Amino acid sequence: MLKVSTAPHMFAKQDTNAIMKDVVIALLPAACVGIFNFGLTALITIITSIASCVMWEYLTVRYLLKKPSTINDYSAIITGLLLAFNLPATIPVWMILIGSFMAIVVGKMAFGGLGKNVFNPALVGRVFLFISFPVQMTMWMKPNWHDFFNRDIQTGATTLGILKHIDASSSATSLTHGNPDISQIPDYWHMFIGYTGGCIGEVSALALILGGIYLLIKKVITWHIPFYYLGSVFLFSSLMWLATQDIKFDPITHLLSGGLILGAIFMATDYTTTPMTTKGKIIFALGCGILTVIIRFYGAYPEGVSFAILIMNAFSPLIDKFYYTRVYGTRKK
Amino acid sequence: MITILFSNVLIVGGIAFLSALMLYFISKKFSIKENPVLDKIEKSLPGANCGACGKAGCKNFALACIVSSREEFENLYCPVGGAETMQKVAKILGFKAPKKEPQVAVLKCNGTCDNAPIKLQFDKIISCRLANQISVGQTECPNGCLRLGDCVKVCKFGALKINEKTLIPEVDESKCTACGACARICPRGLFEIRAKGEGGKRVYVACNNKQKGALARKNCKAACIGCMKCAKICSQIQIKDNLSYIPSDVSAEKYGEELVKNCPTGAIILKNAQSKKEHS
Amino acid sequence: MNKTSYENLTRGIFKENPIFVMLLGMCPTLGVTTTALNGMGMGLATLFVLLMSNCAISAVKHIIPEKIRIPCFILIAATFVTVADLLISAYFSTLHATLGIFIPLIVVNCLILGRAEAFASKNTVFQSALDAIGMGIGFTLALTLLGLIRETLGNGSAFGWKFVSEDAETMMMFIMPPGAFLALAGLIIIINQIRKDKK
Amino acid sequence: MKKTTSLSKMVIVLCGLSICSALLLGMVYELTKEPIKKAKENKELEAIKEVVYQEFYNNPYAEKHKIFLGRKKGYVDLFPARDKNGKITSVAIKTYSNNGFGGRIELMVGFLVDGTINKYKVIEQKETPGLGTKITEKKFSHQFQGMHPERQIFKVKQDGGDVDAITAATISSRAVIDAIERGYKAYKKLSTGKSDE
Amino acid sequence: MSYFMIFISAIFVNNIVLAQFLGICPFLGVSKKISTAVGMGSAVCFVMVLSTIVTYLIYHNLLLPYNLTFMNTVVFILVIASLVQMVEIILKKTSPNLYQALGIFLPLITTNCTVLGVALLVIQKDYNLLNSVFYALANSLGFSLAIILFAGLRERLSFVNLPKAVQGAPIALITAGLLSMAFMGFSGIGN
Amino acid sequence: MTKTFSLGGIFPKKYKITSEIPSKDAGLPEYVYIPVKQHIGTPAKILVNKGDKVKVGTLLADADGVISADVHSSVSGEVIRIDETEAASGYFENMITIKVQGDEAEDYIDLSQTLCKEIPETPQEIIDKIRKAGVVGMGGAGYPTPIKDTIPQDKKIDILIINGIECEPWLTSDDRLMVEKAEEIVIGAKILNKLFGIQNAIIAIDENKLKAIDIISNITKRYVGVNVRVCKTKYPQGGEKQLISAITGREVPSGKLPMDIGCLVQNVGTVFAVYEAVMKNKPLYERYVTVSGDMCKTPQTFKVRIGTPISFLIDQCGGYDEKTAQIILGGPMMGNSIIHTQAPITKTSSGVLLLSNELSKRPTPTDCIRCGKCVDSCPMGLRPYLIGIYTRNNLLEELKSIHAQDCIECGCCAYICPARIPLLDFCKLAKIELKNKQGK
Ligand SMILES: Cc1cc2nc3c(=O)[nH]c(=O)nc-3n(C[C@H](O)[C@H](O)[C@H](O)COP(=O)(O)O)c2cc1C
Ligand SMILES: Cc1cc2nc3c(=O)[nH]c(=O)nc-3n(C[C@H](O)[C@H](O)[C@H](O)COP(=O)(O)O)c2cc1C
Ligand SMILES: Cc1cc2nc3c(=O)[nH]c(=O)nc-3n(C[C@H](O)[C@H](O)[C@H](O)COP(=O)(O)O)c2cc1C
Ligand SMILES: Cc1cc2nc3c(=O)[nH]c(=O)nc-3n(C[C@H](O)[C@H](O)[C@H](O)CO)c2cc1C
Ligand code: SF4
Ligand code: SF4
Ligand code: SF4
Ligand code: SF4
Ligand code: FES
Repeated sequence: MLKVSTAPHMFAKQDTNAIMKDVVIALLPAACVGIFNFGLTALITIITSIASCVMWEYLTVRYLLKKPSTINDYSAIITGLLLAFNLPATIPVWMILIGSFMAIVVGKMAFGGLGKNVFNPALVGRVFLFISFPVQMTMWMKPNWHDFFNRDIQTGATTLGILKHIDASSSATSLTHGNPDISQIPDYWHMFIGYTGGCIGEVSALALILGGIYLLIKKVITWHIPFYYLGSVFLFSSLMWLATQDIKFDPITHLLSGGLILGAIFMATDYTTTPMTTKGKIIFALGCGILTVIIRFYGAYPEGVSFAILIMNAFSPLIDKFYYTRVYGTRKK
Repeated sequence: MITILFSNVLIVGGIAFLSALMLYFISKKFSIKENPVLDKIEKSLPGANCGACGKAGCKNFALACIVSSREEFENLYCPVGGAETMQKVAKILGFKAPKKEPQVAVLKCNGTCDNAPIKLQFDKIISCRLANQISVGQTECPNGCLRLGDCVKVCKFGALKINEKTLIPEVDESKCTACGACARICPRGLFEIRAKGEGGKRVYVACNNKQKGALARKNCKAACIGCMKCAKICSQIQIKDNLSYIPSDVSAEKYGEELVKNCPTGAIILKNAQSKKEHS
Repeated sequence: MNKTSYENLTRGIFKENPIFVMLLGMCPTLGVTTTALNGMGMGLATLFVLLMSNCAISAVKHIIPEKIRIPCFILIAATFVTVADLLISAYFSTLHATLGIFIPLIVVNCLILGRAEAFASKNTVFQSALDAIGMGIGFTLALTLLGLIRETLGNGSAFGWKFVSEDAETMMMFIMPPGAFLALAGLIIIINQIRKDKK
Repeated sequence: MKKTTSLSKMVIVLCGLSICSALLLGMVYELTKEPIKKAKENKELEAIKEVVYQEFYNNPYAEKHKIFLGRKKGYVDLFPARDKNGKITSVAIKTYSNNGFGGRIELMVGFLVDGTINKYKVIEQKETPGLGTKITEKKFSHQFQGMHPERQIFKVKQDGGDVDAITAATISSRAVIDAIERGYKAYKKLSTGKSDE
Repeated sequence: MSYFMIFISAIFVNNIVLAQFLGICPFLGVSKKISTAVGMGSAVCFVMVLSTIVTYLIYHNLLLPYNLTFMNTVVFILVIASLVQMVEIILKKTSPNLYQALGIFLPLITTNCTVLGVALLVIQKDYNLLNSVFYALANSLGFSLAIILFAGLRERLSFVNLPKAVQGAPIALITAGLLSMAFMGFSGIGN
Repeated sequence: MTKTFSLGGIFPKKYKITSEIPSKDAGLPEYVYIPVKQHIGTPAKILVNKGDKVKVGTLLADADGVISADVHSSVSGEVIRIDETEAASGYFENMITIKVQGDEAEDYIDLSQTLCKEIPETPQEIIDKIRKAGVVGMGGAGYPTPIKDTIPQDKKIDILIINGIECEPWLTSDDRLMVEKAEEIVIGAKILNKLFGIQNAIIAIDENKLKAIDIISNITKRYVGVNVRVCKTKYPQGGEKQLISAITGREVPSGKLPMDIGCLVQNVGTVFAVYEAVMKNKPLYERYVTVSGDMCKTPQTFKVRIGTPISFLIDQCGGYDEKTAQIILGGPMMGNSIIHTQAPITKTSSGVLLLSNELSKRPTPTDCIRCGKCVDSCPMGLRPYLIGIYTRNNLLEELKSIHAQDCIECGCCAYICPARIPLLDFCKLAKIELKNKQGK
């Protein structure tokens, strides 16, 4: 019996699952650096986070929505992985459970699941934890490449935390008077390879960029969002730096520190919560960049990437509505 | 105490006085004639905004009612609200309500799973309208139901559903408002909005196949083959393009049973042969 | 008590609860419910204003011209709000400090005007009073419940009694603005679920 | 709806209602004026009572001093507490800082005669609940008892001082220190005899 | 405080809807479509600035000199209610389209806490007239921003089939909560 | 520089396995079925009767109405039936069935292989000859060429684009035609140049047809006013609007025709038919057809008489078995599945594909993940995901505001969508609904 179907009769290989799998693969290098840096605690955090995200998704889909399970589309795994990447390794397990509940149940499933949510689920989870438990969420483990099972947790400030602190105490004089804190800022190379304190997944620019290149090659993401996001942060902090000559505006430090690269490559590119068209994506990325700089320099929080992306998530529907690709044949004369 | 009370009364009273004055003058100056009748008519309409009346939404229908003359009003009809609603509207306007028999949608196809077996495999086609463009359909009847339920999706009143056994849509008489949306969307024009008939009893040809008898029978056991037997029973019945049509004024009471008995294929259907209650 | 009176009294408590069902008066609901006691205080203040204004409005409803209906209703409500404001600041000054600007804002609480329009302007003084009491109790209960949830989750205490140790971690988000939205959403989901099961 | 409203009726009703309202409120106001004032006074008295060294036998409220701290720094209020003999045992100063996370913070600080801090009580603050509001908790406030703004380095540890800041609420902690310091300056100004009043 | 900071603070940091909880009813009620949200936002802008000016003048020229500050609420709301009604009547006549778009929500501006709230807040904050106008404008813009953003989000959600229990108010509240959470990122700006 | 259009486009796997295989004459079947409507417009009016003897080139049916085209016999033999006959879709269409007897052509046709380079005819004569030959657009739409090529007084064509792109996977009929009939096509272009009074014909060929590019560019060196442009291999480079923007940088405004901006696009097959019509008096009765697909045993491009049953071609390629899940008439992106293999090849059939289930299976749709790939791939700059949403919710006003009616139904969006949403179906539905609404 011959089949009848509508055109087209052939399809691209890449489907949703393949895309999600690629993202998981792209995240692995950064996960390895995180585990290498922070040891067993990081591994436990990552595993708990993924497992609990998948669990919450399964429970809501099966018992509340009463639909077939969706956990094998890998998106919950990405959310879990990215949530863990945004947590300090020392976080207690029960907090991860709460965070993943917020991410998956409130941030994603309440809106109808994959593709329907309006805010980035992993960031919803992270920000909820960050605001609820500021103390635990800002205890940064120092990297330790020698002892996988290191139990005595040494904590220290992150680069941005130090920069913020300089800001708060004696900003103008900090350079000349040799503020002790500045010596704690790791050098560029350490920041680039990831030998520094911070959240599990954000430390190594190198590993993240590798993942990003993989995604670009696989055509999972386009270059626009990472480029414009990083570019605008670099631009604005450079301008400030040139104007003030103040260490806290050092553009390269800003690029390499905090969750900026993680956010720009993996979180500001989340399909569901960002604009659809290239034009929209560029506006979105510029918005993220500006907000990140504003929050880092003027806000209460040392790091602004999560908030910037969440706020721009809220703008996405409007961007989608008003900025879209010009339709062929509508060029103005 | 007294001073406070005094100044209080004076100032607050003064402000109130001024507000009242200004409100009054502004409402005078900017007053517009409102049409309370419009409001009333709109309220008595069903508010489904389905467009079945031919106007864009209930509000526009109400507007049309208001500006209509007596004769024009005769032609306005809200099938959803039915005679009852029109009665109300007429009363508001002081007109006589147009009389219309209650109507219902009937499916002019009996290509059920038994009558018209599946001969072609559709691979995830989402709509009858598309299937109709590219192919004769699963049963290979070029005029019959495609079974993909565009009509079901378009019915705002939940009166249609695809019967799981027969695979063709089924009209729930109690819910159907005769809005005609299904008739408009079906690419094969399989719905007829038809008078419900006395006591709900109606007789019609449930087939739309215009092919010659043999060809028609090839794909569907219940196809109308244009054999003229029905036309012999009642002269109002006409056969065109190998297809019989029974006008709605052919009395189901009088001819119904006979027509059904004489149709060799079973293309003629008599709805509610027994009275409704027994049926259920 | 006859049936309509009973109906009028109880309607506001569950079936047409102003917050969970009708979503009226959201601002104080979200703004002051950081603790159960605040919620209750606000609820009672609103109950007082609602009761007085409902009675007053139904008493004078016949003499009020259509054009200035709303200004009149609101004027009456404002009067009783100010009474409440003055009384609270005289006799419950701590509560006054925490409720802050939300006390004068009772006047624009959609609940007050909503009931005035929907009920008091059409019914007798007695029935209006019953309606106000019912609605007020419903409002108070809802506010208290929401406050209790937020206080419990966010501060680890209930009605001011701390049941976890001073250092224990609590979800501070719940006493901050976003937590208010989320807690109310959760509560409404639960209530929807209960109502569905009941049906 | 068809009723056309006459001007006079509108005016009469609206004015009538507002006059009734004005009368009623005027009376309630008069009735509650005293209690409100008392309540406010009581609140400050309570605070004074809490922060001074010993029980007092005078009415500190009646001996309120306003101390001017320069154009930008504004006023603080000082309330002396005396023992049975009328000797000043300690003073309570109502001081403030504008550097709180949520803006202004008002404190009542008790100083011993030598300037040592006794206790403080937060009168008004708009800090973040659960974070900045910890300045009202004993865990933080107790450390100030016995401190002296000049003998200790009166800064949070992050700034190289002796005060343990509240975790994740350094700003609020700094604001408390700022407020206490302002009070202390006022006290010093007074005790060195340069009062304005 | 500079005018710029008044704006930043009122629109982003202490957004009147998302952080101060005023005007939640229209925020939830009139935000199903971007177009109506824009209409509501502009109506609020207009009414808020107008009523703040009027109430400010009344307060400083009548109530304060005669020691009648306890009458604030009564007088302000009376003035606001009358103003709104006048605006409504005028709008109905001059711009039926806008009137249609705002529909029943125009009278609801009266019961929109933001208007009375801002009128009371400028008194509490002891602003001068110009500052008050700026503050009112900034807050109404903050309101508009919040409601338009929210409407955008809800328009997207309107095409999603949600489970019954979260449909309607709950999902709107969750969205608002997450929006408010995102806006917490601005906290501290201006300190 | 290879040219291409700026918006969207996709790169599906080419599968051009028949491009190196010389075309073959399919020969004569026992019967041919010639539909009277092989073009857009009114069906042609039948002139013959049952029992009539016809020759190759005999006029069977006459253009009827403004938009219509003549239909000629492609074989010699006897008309044995004029009736509704099952077409490829399963519907019944009016066809003339001819029993083939011998292979005799009408006398007026010049069957010699000699090239005729001189163009003595006037523009009016050219048009008349094209009309008489029943030429219709062979790029897929089947719009009658004489009507398309009659330019109203107030309009002026300044560039003629000859579409040799053939961007659909598998198909190579235009490719083979260009390789085998290169000079004829160039002369055909000259004829059209003369018709429009211009010296500016551009033959657009895509990058991967190396041989065709090579041969034709060599020939065009000898002809003034005909040039070759190489375009990027990208789907749908062959779309009229895309080609125009690639070659000229102009855009056909929404709702307008190419001639409004001075362009005219003609398929190479059409141009070849024009050459034969004008120079050889030969009506359009045969065309190149590719039979291919992963289930086709010996893929091959054929020269086929119009009306030949599809099964006749398939049998020459080794037939098909039950593993063949789907047979497509046309390319895999825009073609339609067929159910009736006895149905004839028409003037617009460019290929027959036998596809396996693995290749042609419609994947199960899941939820849209808002990846934006459909937007990025749409050559018209539309937002297909939104067309899908609006269509599902029946929001016609909104559909209109996002230009859903401008969709060219290329299928890029449905091809690329990782969530496998049948976007093209929604686009087509949207267009149906918009048209219905307009009709009202
Ligand atoms: C929403 C929010 C509320 C905050 N509330 C306070 C507060 O009330 N008091 C405070 O000192 N810091 C508060 N902070 C934190 C400060 O902005 C700042 O990050 C912190 O005081 C300095 O960090 P540290 O105390 O960990 O060194 C808050 C931060 C945010 C984001
Ligand atoms: C309904 C319709 C009307 C057309 N009218 C004209 C016309 O008046 N003049 C003309 O030159 N081409 C006309 N065309 C031809 C189109 O411009 C186009 O070349 C033709 O549809 C072939 O397009 P395609 O093969 O992209 O599918 C018309 C096409 C259609 C479908
Ligand atoms: C998506 C799309 C792809 C097309 N691809 C081709 C193609 O590869 N080759 C071609 O000749 N025509 C193609 N066409 C048809 C052309 O748009 C155009 O109709 C044709 O070249 C006009 O020439 P004709 O009138 O001679 O057929 C395509 C049309 C569409 C809509
Ligand atoms: C490129 C890419 C980036 C993603 N980023 C995120 C992310 O930042 N957070 C997250 O929860 N899920 C992410 N996902 C997974 C998935 O899209 C997400 O869970 C959806 O938001 C759920 O609807 C990402 C997926 C892709 C393909
Ligand atoms: S009746 Fe018409 S619309 Fe309904 S399923 Fe059959 S073919 Fe489709
Ligand atoms: S069945 Fe048809 S006519 Fe009846 S209500 Fe549904 S759409 Fe309207
Ligand atoms: S089918 Fe239509 S919407 Fe889809 S890519 Fe092609 S032109 Fe765009
Ligand atoms: S390609 Fe598919 S999944 Fe991606 S945005 Fe378009 S419709 Fe959604
Ligand atoms: S209570 Fe604030 S707007 Fe309704």
